[in-house]
Amino acid sequence: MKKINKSTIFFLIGAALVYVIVQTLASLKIINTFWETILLLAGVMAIVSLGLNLIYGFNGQFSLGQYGFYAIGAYTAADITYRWTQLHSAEGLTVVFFIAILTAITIVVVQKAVSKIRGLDTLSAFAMYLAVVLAAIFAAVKLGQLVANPITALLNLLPAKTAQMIVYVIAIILGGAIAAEVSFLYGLPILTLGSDYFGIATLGFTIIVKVLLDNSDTMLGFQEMKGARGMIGIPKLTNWTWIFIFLFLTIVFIRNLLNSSYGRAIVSIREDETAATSMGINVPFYKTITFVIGSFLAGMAGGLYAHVNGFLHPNTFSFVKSFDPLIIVVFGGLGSVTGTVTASFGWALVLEGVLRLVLPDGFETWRYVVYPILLLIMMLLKPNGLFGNYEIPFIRSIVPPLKDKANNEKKSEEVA
Amino acid sequence: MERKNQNPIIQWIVKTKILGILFFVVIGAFVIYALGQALTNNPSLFLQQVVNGLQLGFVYALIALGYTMIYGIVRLINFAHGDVFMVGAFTSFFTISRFNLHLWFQNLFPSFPAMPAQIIGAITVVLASMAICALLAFTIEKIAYKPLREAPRISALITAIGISFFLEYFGALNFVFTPNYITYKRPFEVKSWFIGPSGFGTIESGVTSPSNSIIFSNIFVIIVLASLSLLLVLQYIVKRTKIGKAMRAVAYDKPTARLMGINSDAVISITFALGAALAGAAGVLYAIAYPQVYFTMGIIPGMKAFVAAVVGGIGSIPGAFIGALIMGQAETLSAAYISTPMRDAIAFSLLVIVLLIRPKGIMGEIASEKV
Amino acid sequence: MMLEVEKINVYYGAIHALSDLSFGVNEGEIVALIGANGAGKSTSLKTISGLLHPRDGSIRFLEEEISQTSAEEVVRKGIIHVPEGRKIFAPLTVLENLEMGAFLQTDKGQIECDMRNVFERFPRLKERQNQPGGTLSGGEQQMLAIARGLMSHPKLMLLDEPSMGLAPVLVEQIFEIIREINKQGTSILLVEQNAKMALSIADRAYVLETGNIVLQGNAREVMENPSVIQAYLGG
Amino acid sequence: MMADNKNKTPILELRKLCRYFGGLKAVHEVDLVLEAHALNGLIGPNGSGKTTIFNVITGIYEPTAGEVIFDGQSIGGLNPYVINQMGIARTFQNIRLFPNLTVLDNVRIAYHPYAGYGMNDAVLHNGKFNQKERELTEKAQDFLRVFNLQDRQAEIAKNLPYGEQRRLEIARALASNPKVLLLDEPAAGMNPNEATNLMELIHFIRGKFDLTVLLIEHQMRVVMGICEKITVMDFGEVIARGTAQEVQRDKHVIEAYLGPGADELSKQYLKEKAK
Repeated sequence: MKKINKSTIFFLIGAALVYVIVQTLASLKIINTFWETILLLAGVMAIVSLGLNLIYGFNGQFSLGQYGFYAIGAYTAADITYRWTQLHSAEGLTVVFFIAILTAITIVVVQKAVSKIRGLDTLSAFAMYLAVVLAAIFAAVKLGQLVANPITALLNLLPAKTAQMIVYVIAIILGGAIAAEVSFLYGLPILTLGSDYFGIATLGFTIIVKVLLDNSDTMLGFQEMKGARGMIGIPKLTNWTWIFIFLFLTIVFIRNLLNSSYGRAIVSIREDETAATSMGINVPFYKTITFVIGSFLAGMAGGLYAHVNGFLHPNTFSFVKSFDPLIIVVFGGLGSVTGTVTASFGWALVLEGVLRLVLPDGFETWRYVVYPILLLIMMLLKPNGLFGNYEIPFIRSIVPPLKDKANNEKKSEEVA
Repeated sequence: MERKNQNPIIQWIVKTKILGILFFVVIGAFVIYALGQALTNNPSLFLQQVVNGLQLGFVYALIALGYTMIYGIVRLINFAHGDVFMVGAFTSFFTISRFNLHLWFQNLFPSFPAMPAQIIGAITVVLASMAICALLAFTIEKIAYKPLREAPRISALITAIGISFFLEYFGALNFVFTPNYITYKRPFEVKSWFIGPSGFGTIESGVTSPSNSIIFSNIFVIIVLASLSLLLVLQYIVKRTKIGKAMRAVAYDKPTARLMGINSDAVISITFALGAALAGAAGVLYAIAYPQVYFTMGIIPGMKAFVAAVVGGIGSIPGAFIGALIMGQAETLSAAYISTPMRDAIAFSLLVIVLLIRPKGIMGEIASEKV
Repeated sequence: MMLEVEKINVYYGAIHALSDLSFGVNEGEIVALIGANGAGKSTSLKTISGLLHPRDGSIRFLEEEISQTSAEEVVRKGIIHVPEGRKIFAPLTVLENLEMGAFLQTDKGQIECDMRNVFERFPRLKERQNQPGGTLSGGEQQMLAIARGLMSHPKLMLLDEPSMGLAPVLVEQIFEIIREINKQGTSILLVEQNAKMALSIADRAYVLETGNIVLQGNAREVMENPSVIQAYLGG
Repeated sequence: MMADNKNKTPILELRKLCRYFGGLKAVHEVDLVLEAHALNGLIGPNGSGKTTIFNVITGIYEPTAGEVIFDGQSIGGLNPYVINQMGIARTFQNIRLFPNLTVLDNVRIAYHPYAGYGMNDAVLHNGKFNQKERELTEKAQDFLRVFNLQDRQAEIAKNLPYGEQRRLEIARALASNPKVLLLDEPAAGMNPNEATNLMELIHFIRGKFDLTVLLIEHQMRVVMGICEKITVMDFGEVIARGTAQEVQRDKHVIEAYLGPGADELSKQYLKEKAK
C-alpha cells in the first residue's frame, strides 16, 4: 500500500512526545495545577480558534459569533453531565440527543425539498426551516423524556466511572452538534449579508446568547444554570488527555479537510467569490458548511471548557471576551493552522500565566494594560500575523510531482 | 438538469416570497399589537417610556455619528469609540469635581443671573471634554491606525480592539480613573416638570407628581437641545464647509480625492477627531443623565450606538440619527414591558431583523459590485 | 520640455506594466498617448500624477523630479489628472465637485471668478449646479470632470479617455473644449483609444503597446502611418 | 467527447437580451446565436456592453429582459455555479485567479464538481480519496501541460507573470469541463507576438476539447485571424455582424472605433495595403 509520509511520522511522534512530556510533568507535579489549568484552557482556546480560522481565515467570513456557539456548547454539555452526576438522570442526554438527531434529519429533508425549488428567497427558506425545526424540537423533547428512564437504568448497569465517561464524551459531541445546528439556522439568512454586516450580525448573536444565559433560570427555565449567578456543580472531567485527544482530532480533521477538493473549494471562496461561483463552486453551500463546522468545533470546545473548572458564568462569554479567538487567529496568521495552535498556547501562557507572574505585587491590574500594548506592537510589526500562511509540513498541502514524460503523453491523449 | 417548477402553488410561493414576508408580518403584527396594548392600557406610562427613550436615543445618536463617519471614511469598525465616550465622561467628572470648571463663570461674574451662568459653565464642561476626546482620537489614529492603512483591514480592527482594552484597563488603574463606580456630580441642579391631564407644573422635591402625567427634567431638555445643536453643527460642517466636503469626497473615492490635491490622511485624522468630539459630548450628557462613571461604562452604550449606526445605514449621518432614536425606544420599551435584562438581546434582535429586510440599513444605499 | 518621463518601470505586484517608458510634453502642446486596452496608457498617467510610483526611472516636471512625490503634492505643482471613467464624486453636487477641484486654491475671489468662467464655458453645468454629480448624464459628467480639473489652474492637464462611452456628437464637443483649453495656455497629455479624434487635435502622439512606445512623431505623421490602423483594426 | 456535434445547431442563444443599470442601458435587445463548435468574436469599444453580456450569460447579473438559451434551456437568472456546471465557463477581463493559491490548486478547484469523492472520504483521507485525488491532480496537470504551465504548478498564482496568469485563467476555465468557453479580452496587455500565439492556442484547444468559444476583444486585429464570425457592439447594441473582412469594412464599425470621418482614412489604408 501507500507509504506513510515522513512528515506524518514526524507529526505523530511530535504529538506523542508533547502528550507524554506534559502528562509526565503534570503527574510529577512539576507542572502545578495553576499551569495545568492554563494548558487546558489553551487547548480549548486552540479548538475554538481553529474553528474560527476555518470560518474566517480559510473561508473569508468575518465572524464574531464564535463565542456564542462556544457558550451554547458549554452550557449544553454542562447541563447533560450536571443532570447525570447531580440528579442521576440521563434525561438531559436523551433529550439533547434527540434534539440533535431530529433537527439534523429535518434540516436535511427540508434542504432536499428546498433545493428543488428554483429561485426561493432566503427568508422564505429560513421561515420554513424554522417552523419545521421547532416542530422537531418539540417532538424530540417528548421522545427524550420518554426514553430517559430506561437509558438511565441501562447506563447504571455500567461501572460508575465508565458511565460517566460515556456521558461526558457524548455530552461534548452533543454540545458541538447543537452549536452546529443553531449556527446553520442563524447562518442561513445572514450568510448572504456582506462581510462586515455578517460580522455585526454574528456579534449580535454572541450578545443575544449572553443575555439569554444571564436569564437562563428565569426566561429559559433551566434552574440549574442559575442565570447570572453562574452554574456550579459541573463535574471536573476535562483533563490533559481529553484536551489532547480532541485537539489532535481537530487538527487532523482540519488538515484532511483543507487538503482535499472540499478544502480547496472553501478557500477559493475567500480568494475570490465571483471567480469561485463562476468555476462551479456552490458558494452558499460551502459558506454554510464551513460556518457549521467552525461552530461545531466551538461548541465542542465549549463542552470541554465547561468541565475544566466545573463552573460556568455568562460573563465568560461576553462579547468583549469574544474577541479573544479573533485576536488569536489574526495573531497566528489568518489561514494558518500552525499559527493558530501556536498563538493559542502562547496567548494563554503569556496572558494568563507569564504576565501574572512577571508583574510585581500591586501591579496585577497592569496585566490588561500591558496586553493591549503587546497586541498593538505586534500588529504594527507583523500585520499579517506571526506565521503568515506558513504551515508545518504535515499540514501543508503538497504539490504532487509531475509524472514522467512517456506517461504524460499517453495521459494527455486520453484527455483529448 | 430540468429545473422548472411544475407546481403552480410552489411557483406562487417563490414569486411572491410569501413565506419570508409572512414571517416578518407575524413578528411585526405581534410587536404592533403589544405596543398598542401598552398604549391603551396605561398611556402615561407608555409616553413616559417614550420620553425616556428619546433621552437615551439622543445620547446614542451622538456616539453613532462618530461610528458612522469613521466607518464611512476608512471602513473601520472603531471599537475604541465607546471608550472615547468613557474618557469624555471622566474628563467632565474631573473638570467638575477637581477644577470646578462649571463654576468659572459664576465665580468670575458673581452678579450674573444664576441660570445662564450655570448654562455657560455646563457648556464649557462639554467643550472641554470634546476637546480632550478629539485630541485623544487624533493621537490614537496617528499611532494605531494610520500605519496600518495599507495592511489588511483586520489588522486595524485588532488594533482598535487593543486600543479599547488599553483605554479601559489603563483607566482602571488606581491613579487614573480607578476601577470603581464613581458617583458623578452634575454641573447644574436638576429640575423636573410634569405634564398631563392635570396640566403642567414643576415638581418640588419630596412631592409626588400627579398621577397619569409624564415627568421630564431639565436634563432631558438639555440632552435634546445639545444633541440637536451638535447634529446641526455637524451637518453644517459636512455639508457646507470645505473640509466637510473633502470628507465626503474622500469617503466616496479616495484616489480621486487625492488627484484633487486633498490630503486624505489629514482629512481622515480630522474625521476621527470630529467623531471623538461628539462621543466626548455624549459622555458628558450620559453621565449627567445617569450620574455614575466607571471604566467600562463605554462598552454597552458604544455597542448600542454602533448597532444604531448599522440599523440606520452605516455611513449615513441622518441614518445614524434615526437608528439611534429607534434604539433608544427599543431599549426603554423592552425594559419596561418585557424585562430589563432582555433589552440588549432585543436591541440586537432588532439589528438582525433590520439587516434581513434591508441589508445595508434603513438609509444605506445598496451599491452593486462591478465584476 | 515641460514634462519629461524617462525610462520608468512600473509594476502591479508581479506584473510589469510599463517597461523603460520615455516620453515628454512641451509647453503649450497637446500630446496624445494612444493604444489598445491594457497597453499601459492609464498606468502612465497614474504614475505621473503620483497615484503610482515607478520602481526606477525619472519623471521631471518643470525641471523638478516628481517620480516619488505624493499625488496631493503633484497637484500643487500644477498637474491635474482627469481620471478614466470621469470619477465624479457622485453624492456631491456639481458645485461641490467644482469646489473640490479648487481644493488647494485659498483665494475665495479667485474661486468665484473661476466658477463663473467654468459656468460660462459649460452652461449645462450651471443649470445643474445643485444636483448630485451622480445624476448627470455621461457627457455632462465628462464636462464636469474637465471643469473640476480646470478649477485648480493646471499648467498640465492629464486627460484619460475623455471620449469613453460618449455618443459621437458629444465626443466632438468634448474635443472642441479640450482644444480651447489648450489655446488658453494649458498643456495637455491626452490618453485615448479614439485615435482619429485624438490625433486630429494633437500636436504630437505616441503609440503604446504593452508598456512600450512603438511609434511616435507629430500627429499627422502618426495618423498617416498605417500601423496605427493596424493597431486597432488589424491587417 | 462529442465529435459528431459539429452541425449547425445553436448551443447558446441570446434573444432580445437587455440589462439596464438604473437608467443606463448597458445591453439593449441583443440577439446572438452561437453555433456548436463555433469560434466567434464579440468586439467593440470600451464600455459598449461586451462584458455585461458575459456577466448575464454566466449568471452574475440577472437579465432585465430577454432570454439566454443554452442547449435548449432557458438559463437566465440561474446561479452562476449552476450555469458553470451545466457547461459554460469563462475568464475575466481583469484576471480573477485565486491569487494566493498555487497554480495547480487554481485548476484543481475548477475541477471540484468532478472530484468524485465525498466530504467523508476527504476527512478520513481513505483509499478512495487517495485514488480520486490522484486522478484529479493528474487531470489538472494535463490541463497545465496544454498551456505550458506544468513547470509552474507549485508557484503562487499572483507571482506569475501577466501572460502566464492569462493562460492559467483559461486553463482553469477549461478544467470546469465546459461546452462553451467565454473569454473576456484574453490578449489584453500582451504584445502582438504573445497575442498571436494565444490566439493559435485558443484555436487549438477549441478543436482539442470540442468547445464552442465566444471571445471578447478590444483590438480587432487579434480576433481577425481565428474568429469565424464577429459581432460588433457599441452603446449596448449590436451595430454589425459578419466575417472579419465584412466587419472590418463596415462604416459603422470604423466610426465606432476611430471616430466619425475615419472611413476615408481606412479606405486609403486598404488601398495602400492592396499595393
